[in-house]
Amino acid sequence: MIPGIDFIVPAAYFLAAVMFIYGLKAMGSPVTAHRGILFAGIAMLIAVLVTFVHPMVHGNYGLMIAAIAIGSIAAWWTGKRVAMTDMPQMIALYNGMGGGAAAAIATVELLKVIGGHELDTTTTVMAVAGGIIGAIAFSGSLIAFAKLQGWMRKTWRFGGQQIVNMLFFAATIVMGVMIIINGPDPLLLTLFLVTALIAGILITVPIGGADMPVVISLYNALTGLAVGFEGYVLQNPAMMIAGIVVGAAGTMLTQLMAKAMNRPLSNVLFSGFGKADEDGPAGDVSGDMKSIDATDAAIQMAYADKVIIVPGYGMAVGQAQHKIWELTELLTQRGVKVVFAIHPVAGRMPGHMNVLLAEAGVPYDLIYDLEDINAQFPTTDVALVIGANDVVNPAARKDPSSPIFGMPILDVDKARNTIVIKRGQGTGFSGIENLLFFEDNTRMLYGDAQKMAQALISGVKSLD
Amino acid sequence: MIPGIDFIVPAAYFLAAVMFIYGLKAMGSPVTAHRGILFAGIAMLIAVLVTFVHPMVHGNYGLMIAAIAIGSIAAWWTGKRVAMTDMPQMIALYNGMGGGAAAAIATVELLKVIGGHELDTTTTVMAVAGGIIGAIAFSGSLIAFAKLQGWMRKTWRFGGQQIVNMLFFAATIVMGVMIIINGPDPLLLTLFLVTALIAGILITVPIGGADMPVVISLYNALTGLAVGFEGYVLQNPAMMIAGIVVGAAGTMLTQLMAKAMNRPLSNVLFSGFGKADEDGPAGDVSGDMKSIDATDAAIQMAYADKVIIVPGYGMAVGQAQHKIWELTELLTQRGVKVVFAIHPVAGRMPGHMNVLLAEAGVPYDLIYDLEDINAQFPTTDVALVIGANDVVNPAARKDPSSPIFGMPILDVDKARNTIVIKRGQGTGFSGIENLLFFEDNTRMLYGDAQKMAQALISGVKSLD
Amino acid sequence: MEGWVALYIFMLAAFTGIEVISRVPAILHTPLMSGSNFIHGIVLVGAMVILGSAETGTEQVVGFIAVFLAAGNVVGGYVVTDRMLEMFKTSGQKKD
Amino acid sequence: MEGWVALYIFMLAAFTGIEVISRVPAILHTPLMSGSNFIHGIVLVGAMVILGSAETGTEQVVGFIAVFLAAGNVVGGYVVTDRMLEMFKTSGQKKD
Amino acid sequence: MSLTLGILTETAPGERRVAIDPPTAARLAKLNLSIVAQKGAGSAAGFPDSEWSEVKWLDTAEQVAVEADILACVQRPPDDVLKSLKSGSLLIGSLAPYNKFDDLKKLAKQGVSIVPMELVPRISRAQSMDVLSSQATIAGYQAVIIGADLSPRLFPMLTTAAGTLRPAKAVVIGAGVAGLQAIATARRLGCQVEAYDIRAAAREQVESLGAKMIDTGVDAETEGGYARELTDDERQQQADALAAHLAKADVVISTAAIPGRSAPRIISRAMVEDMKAGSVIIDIAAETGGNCELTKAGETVVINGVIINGPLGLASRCPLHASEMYSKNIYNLLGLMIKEGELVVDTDDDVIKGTLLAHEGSIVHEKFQDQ
Amino acid sequence: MSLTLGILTETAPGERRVAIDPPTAARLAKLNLSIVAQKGAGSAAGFPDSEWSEVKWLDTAEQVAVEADILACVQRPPDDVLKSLKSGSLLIGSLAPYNKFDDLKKLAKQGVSIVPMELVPRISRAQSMDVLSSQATIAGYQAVIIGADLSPRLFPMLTTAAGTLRPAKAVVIGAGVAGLQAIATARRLGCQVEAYDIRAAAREQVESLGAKMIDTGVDAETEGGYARELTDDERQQQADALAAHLAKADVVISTAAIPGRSAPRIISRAMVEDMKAGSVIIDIAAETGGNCELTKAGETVVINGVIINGPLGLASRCPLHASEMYSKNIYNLLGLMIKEGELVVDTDDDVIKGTLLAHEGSIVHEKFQDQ
Ligand SMILES: NC(=O)c1ccc[n+]([C@@H]2O[C@H](COP(=O)([O-])OP(=O)(O)OC[C@H]3O[C@@H](n4cnc5c(N)ncnc54)[C@H](OP(=O)(O)O)[C@@H]3O)[C@@H](O)[C@H]2O)c1
Ligand SMILES: NC(=O)c1ccc[n+]([C@@H]2O[C@H](COP(=O)([O-])OP(=O)(O)OC[C@H]3O[C@@H](n4cnc5c(N)ncnc54)[C@H](OP(=O)(O)O)[C@@H]3O)[C@@H](O)[C@H]2O)c1
Ligand SMILES: NC(=O)c1ccc[n+]([C@@H]2O[C@H](COP(=O)([O-])OP(=O)(O)OC[C@H]3O[C@@H](n4cnc5c(N)ncnc54)[C@H](O)[C@@H]3O)[C@@H](O)[C@H]2O)c1
Ligand SMILES: NC(=O)c1ccc[n+]([C@@H]2O[C@H](COP(=O)([O-])OP(=O)(O)OC[C@H]3O[C@@H](n4cnc5c(N)ncnc54)[C@H](O)[C@@H]3O)[C@@H](O)[C@H]2O)c1
Repeated sequence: MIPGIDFIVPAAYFLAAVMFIYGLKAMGSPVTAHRGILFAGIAMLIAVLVTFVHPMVHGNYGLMIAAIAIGSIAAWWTGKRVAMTDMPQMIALYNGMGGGAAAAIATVELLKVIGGHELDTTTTVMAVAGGIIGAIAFSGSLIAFAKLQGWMRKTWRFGGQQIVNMLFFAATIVMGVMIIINGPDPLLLTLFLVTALIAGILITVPIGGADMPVVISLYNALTGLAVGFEGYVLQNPAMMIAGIVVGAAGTMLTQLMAKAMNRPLSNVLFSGFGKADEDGPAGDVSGDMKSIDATDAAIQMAYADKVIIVPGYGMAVGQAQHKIWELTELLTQRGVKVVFAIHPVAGRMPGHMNVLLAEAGVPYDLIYDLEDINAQFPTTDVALVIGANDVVNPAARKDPSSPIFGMPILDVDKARNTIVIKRGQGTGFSGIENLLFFEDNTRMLYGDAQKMAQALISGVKSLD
Repeated sequence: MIPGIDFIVPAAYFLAAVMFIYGLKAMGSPVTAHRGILFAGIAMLIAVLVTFVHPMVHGNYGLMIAAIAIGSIAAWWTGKRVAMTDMPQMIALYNGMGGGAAAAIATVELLKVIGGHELDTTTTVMAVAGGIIGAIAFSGSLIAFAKLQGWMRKTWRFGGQQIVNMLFFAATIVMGVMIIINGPDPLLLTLFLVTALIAGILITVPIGGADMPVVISLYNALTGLAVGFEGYVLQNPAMMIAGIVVGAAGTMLTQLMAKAMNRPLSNVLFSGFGKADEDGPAGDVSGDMKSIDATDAAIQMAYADKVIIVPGYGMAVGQAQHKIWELTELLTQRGVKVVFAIHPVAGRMPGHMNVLLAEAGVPYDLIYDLEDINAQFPTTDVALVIGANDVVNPAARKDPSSPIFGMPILDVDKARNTIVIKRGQGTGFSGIENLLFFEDNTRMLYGDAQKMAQALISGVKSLD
Repeated sequence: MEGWVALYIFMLAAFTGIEVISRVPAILHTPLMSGSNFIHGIVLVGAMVILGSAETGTEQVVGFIAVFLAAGNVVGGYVVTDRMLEMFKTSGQKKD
Repeated sequence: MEGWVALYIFMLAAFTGIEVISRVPAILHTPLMSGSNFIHGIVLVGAMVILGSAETGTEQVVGFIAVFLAAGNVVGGYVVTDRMLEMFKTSGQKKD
Repeated sequence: MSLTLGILTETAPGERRVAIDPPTAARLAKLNLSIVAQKGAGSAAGFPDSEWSEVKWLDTAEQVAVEADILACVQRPPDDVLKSLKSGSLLIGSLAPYNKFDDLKKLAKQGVSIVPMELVPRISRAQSMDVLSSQATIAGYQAVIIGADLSPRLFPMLTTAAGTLRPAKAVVIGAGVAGLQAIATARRLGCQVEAYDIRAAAREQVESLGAKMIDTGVDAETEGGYARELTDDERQQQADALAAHLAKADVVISTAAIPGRSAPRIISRAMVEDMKAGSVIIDIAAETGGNCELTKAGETVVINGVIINGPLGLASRCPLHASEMYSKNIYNLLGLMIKEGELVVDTDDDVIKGTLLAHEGSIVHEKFQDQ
Repeated sequence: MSLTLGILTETAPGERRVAIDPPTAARLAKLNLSIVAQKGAGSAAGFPDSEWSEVKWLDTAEQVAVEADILACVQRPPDDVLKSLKSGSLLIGSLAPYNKFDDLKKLAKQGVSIVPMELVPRISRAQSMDVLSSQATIAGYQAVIIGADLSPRLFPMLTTAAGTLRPAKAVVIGAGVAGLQAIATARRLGCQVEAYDIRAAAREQVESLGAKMIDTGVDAETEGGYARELTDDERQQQADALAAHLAKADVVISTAAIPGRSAPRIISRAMVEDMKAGSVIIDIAAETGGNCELTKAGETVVINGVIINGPLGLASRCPLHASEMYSKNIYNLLGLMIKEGELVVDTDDDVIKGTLLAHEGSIVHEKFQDQ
């Protein structure tokens, strides 16, 4: 028996849902990530194609194809063209579009009610909730996009801003409840949508650029939720599942991201106004120290071709030599070329680093002198500086007034990326500030040398 | 508004389903495992209590309570009394009961059809499928129980056994399909159930005791499936979800267990007849070498109070000293007391082990001599022997004909558990067989010393 | 509930089951088997419904058996699992 | 589909989403955000249904907007994610 | 009457060890032996007479020999002393059985049971009695220390503000007990170590210490773990391969030996001439003739800037630890032969059978019977 | 006309180093300097005359001094040689400025610029010129090697069939450059190392080498990283705490020093008497009087079984590496003062200001101006 439309359509949706979940799962590991998006892409194609023969679709094909074409081409064009560094705002933009679509679906469903169609309460609740959430995600994402794109430099702030935001948000809810209880009318529906949109704008405007990635992630989760709810409205389980999976995953992700920034989510959203711009990791005042967490540092090294490790007195103090060697072995197993660069005066006695590296069992042929290694830094992906300070201070090259001016140093600042492990703001033996720490391509990994080395090990291991 | 029964019952089921999932998840880690069963227990209580007020329940309360009481008390009594080593057969027994219950539900539903009640096709399919699976799980589990309990010593085998099994299985399926297409009649139904039961028996009878745990796990998964299907029949989502979650988790588990035994599942079920009893890890011929995998070994050490590490020449050959020290540090951090015992002639030169342990940075105060440590083995949870052989051979104490008789050895055989890392069946310097490897409490961890040490490290780390 | 929806629920539940169980150390295999054995004891709920709605004698008898068996599954599963996991309880607490 | 069933589906989907995303290294946060952004592009299917079943002009207009927006979500999300994950493709392959 | 054990003051030049150290003497006394010792027996090893307990002190070696049922020594005592041994007594120590065998034969005729510790079989059970092992351990360590002292360079790699000192390259020839210990010690000090041996099994052992094996393609292991003598061809092949490594070496420790024979000549004059000025050769085999053609036993010679040292009595440079180990070896072997205060020589025991040279008036050891 | 650099053959007893080694001479020649050297200047260090290139060989030190614009030496040359130096020339080396200062004053009047390498300030930038550091590195290492050689025991722990040898306990006194290197070397050899210093900052440094710090509760660090002299009370407190640790030590390496003063007395006779027989003290500070009361510079004495060695010229025992490092130090310092083949003494430069003792006929160094 040839399966009919009423089998093919749900079966295709079912398949798509499974593939979405699998794809998302695959995206959670660097090794399978690319396969993941491919899978999800195929799932989407299947779902979209089958929708053309969906029993409820019975016209407007031209419009449909036109809308798809316009949207796709615009998105394709912008998405391909944009610089890698501008990705976050593009995600915001596309996400906003998704939220908008969900809100639009809600609108149509509620319009249908106005037009006399009957909806049960649960469905109405879902439609309204999806509508609010979608609208907020829509306008909020667009603001996020505008800010990151540089179209909106200022972060408007005024006294009582939070109260105003709350009022708008409450008003949206109240109108939503009214729609559910009394049924929608055109004015109420319009007002409802407009208020939701304004709420999205108001919430986003005061948030600083540094916190934007977290906010975008939140809106992403919200869009997912909205899509899930509208999926219920349309009795489309694929939408429900994909939407809610994204909603949950996105919420989780938002929290992880906030945690990676060392800030609670609530702080990002409500109280962190203003501060974020100044000291957030994404602030771009040149000359900031930018910190990194061990997982990211580990991944940077794991996917590097070449890493140079520069040990200093801090490695000795932290007795991190064994862990560092373990890390080296791990990286080497992954095919990364790792060598050690010893500065002549690293540590507190001549040969201090040699003693420690020998203790850890580092073979001599991985250990390089300053003269032999300096030329290699420009072609090095990551220079990992462990508790070294004076011996990597570019002031020796750049600042004639520095007490160490003229001393040969290890040119780690010339590496593509530099990661510096140290406990805090302590200076080295010379007691002077280190220009390296403020370089654009330097990231500070704060913590005890041994603990951080362990964290890097765990990080690299987690990639298998 | 006070929520009515039609809210409370589904809400309670929903809660139970969530708690089941959470509980099962918690059981997947040693740290939270106990919490997991507690959680699942509470969920079960909720679900059972609420069922008394289920809208479809409208009588037979006395019978119900009696049945629950009898079943519970019997299970409680046997479950509490049984020795820890007999647990697997008890699981088989209780699992079989679950499968029987599912089959009984299917029977009643199909009886109702005979009684004139209408069922749609999907529901009938589910009922039949659940019935078959439940019945097979029931009879199969009981056989597994009987075999493990020692009530059924022989493993009946005859030529063409597999074909007969297949025939029975096929007959069950055919009758199932007939029931679906033509509707059940009393004879067909009875035949159907009896054939399914016999199929379960026939499949299980030839499987050896060593493979039983895998088989029990499989029947467990099947019962889950059956319960899930009957859940659909009864339109009870809690049953559906709990059943299918267990079905999926159980299938996964079965595969993991087969993998841990280094045998494909199909081998266990179909072709491995007979062989399993002789060389399987659970075979109880005293004098077998019993292997262990690194994860289990790691857990044994991680949850030990005291571990003594006995290095030998193999540690040197594998250059495993650094990894071993890393493992030691990890265990120590977890609160395990770990020390090293060096035999005077371990290795191939006097002081061989000292040199290596010093290289790895093992502090002297963790290193014990033979005279100082031998008294400690009986109070040691795990003795980890790494590439040592002659120096831990109890033949030196027990076998006057042995060329090493009279040599003092490290009494690792007196430890509660002994894990021996070596690559294969290689003898030591003396070229003689080692009685230690055949002791009851000895487990062989086959592999290169360094690789296995790494695997143990990973194993211990995965517990955090 | 229509079939497709059931399929979705089955799929999601299966996914959840697999995710939940992957990366489990071998030493937990047996306790987990026992724990999931307990969980499918939820069949008791179905058995109770069957018995509670039984009308004919046969239904009552089979329903009674179903409840009896299911109750055994539940209680036995719990007791055995609990006993096996006792060992982890103490160890886990020791660790802190 | 009745509400309870939807709730079950939502619950299981949420569980799946959370399980799938936990233990993800920080460097994948952005690509994953982008990837999940793409996945909720499934809203396009809903938008198409709306437009395809639109009867009034307003419905057509709003439906058109919905499809346009959703298509942008889908294609933009895919392109951006794919570009971000390119880097892992090569690295991942390098490893073998 | 209880057995009497005698301890001599060693008289060989440079010998600082003592056969039994005070703790071992005390343990023997607990086995109901009476101990007599020559005055000052332990002083050179770091055990002044005041540190001993339960010992009867005698003035001369002869007096000790006369009283002793068991006479323990490090090296073979002078003939006068041996002459004083009574029939039925037992002499135990490093008696160099391959050397001046006739003297030992005479002693055997005297009715003295002779137990040359060198003959202890090299099986796992007897390792605790193996003086060759225990003393070679010290020799291997000490050779590296001497090498470090004589070398004009530092051994470890040091990266300093005044330049990077490259790690010394060490070559260890002969990876027996002494050689392995030398490898380990040199590695501790930061050398890059290569080793060389003719036994194939040595490779794994060398690598188990983290050093590299020099491959020359010659294998000459005999049963029992000792090496056999090489053919001329093999010797040439060996020499060529080695020469290349020696030319790069900063320190060479040579330990190659064939039991009962003079040491194999491995390093020729030509090889030395190819070596770097300032490199050092410590030739432990000096005692049996040296592995290096230019070695002068007991001296340090400098040839073409290469410093060649042929130490004698290396173990005596660590007399305290050497005596400690030596005593334990003797104690463990005696333990096999003393049962409840009586000397019981069980010739069925593999270890005793392999070690006992003479008993009850005649040579009983298989290997020596027809000599 | 190009500058001429002179290299002397060292005449101090036991001195085997040379101020400039052949590679450095070659590098200097590339800077357009002509090199004159006394015949045999490098032989003791392992650089026979044949290994040098572009050097003009002269017979006597005086001849070299007469020709030299820059005279490089290891130790202060004899007066005759100094007398031959021409006005405007520069003398560089370890000139012991605190010692017989009048002679240097005379030399300054002669118009010779005096650059005592000991005065190089201890800042990061100048570390490559710091001979105290470079030579102390060698001394610290060598002291442990001597200790190992003299000790009647093995340093590492060895579990053997003939008993377990316990690891040696080492105590290092003074955790400066030499002390730290001694710690590192002793640890390499397997000692259990404790260290002691009065500077509080030393604790972290000691621990950064994996050793333990002995705590006596006395802190006496002055600015610049050197130590000040102690009060009597402090000395007593120190002594009591130390004594306990010394009593358990098998080897003691003492390196405590106060620049320009005689070495602090830290180990008293009483402390030595409490030590174990067979323990060893290597007193690097012997050169400036010794940290131990019983040290005899240049000799090994045994007191109550304790072996006390007061080595002189430790760096000369590794003359090859010592000269290599010494040359680099001189080269780096000269590098600051030679601009395009001309001697340019920029007294604004911190390093030069801190090092230059005399220039253009007068003492210019702050610290020495009023002496
Ligand atoms: N200490 C000394 O001075 C000295 C000197 C000479 C001889 N001996 C003798 O050597 C023996 C020492 O005893 P022992 O217990 O240390 O060693 P052993 O008895 O020689 O046993 C070593 C064991 O390690 C295993 N092994 C080898 N390489 C391995 C690797 N890479 N990974 C894992 N396992 C590996 C081997 O089994 P697989 O092949 O199955 O892996 C072998 O059974 C004694 O008999 C002693 O008398 C000692
Ligand atoms: N080699 C010699 O012979 C010798 C002798 C004497 C002096 N020096 C001088 O010492 C300096 C050596 O340079 P260097 O770069 O090796 O060291 P450094 O400049 O002294 O810097 C060491 C850095 O390590 C960090 N650190 C300390 N403990 C740590 C721990 N446990 N974990 C992580 N980081 C830790 C400190 O920062 P936080 O406090 O923020 O963690 C500090 O900034 C030079 O100036 C040199 O001239 C050398
Ligand atoms: N089982 C035991 O109890 C035990 C105890 C001690 C030693 N042994 C074994 O006996 C072996 C020999 O021990 P040893 O140190 O007393 O031997 P040894 O002192 O007789 O010889 C030292 C080494 O020199 C090597 N050698 C000989 N001729 C050579 C040549 N021409 N070129 C290069 N190398 C040459 C030998 O192979 C040996 O490894 C050891 O490797 C050990 O495995 C066993
Ligand atoms: N920045 C640089 O370039 C540089 C270079 C070399 C040394 N330094 C610093 O200078 C310090 C001293 O170096 P040094 O080795 O030449 O010193 P030193 O030779 O003058 O003294 C050796 C050690 O003895 C200690 N000491 C003095 N009196 C003592 C007493 N009574 N008891 C115990 N210890 C006593 C000193 O504190 C010092 O650590 C070093 O620790 C180092 O940090 C810095």
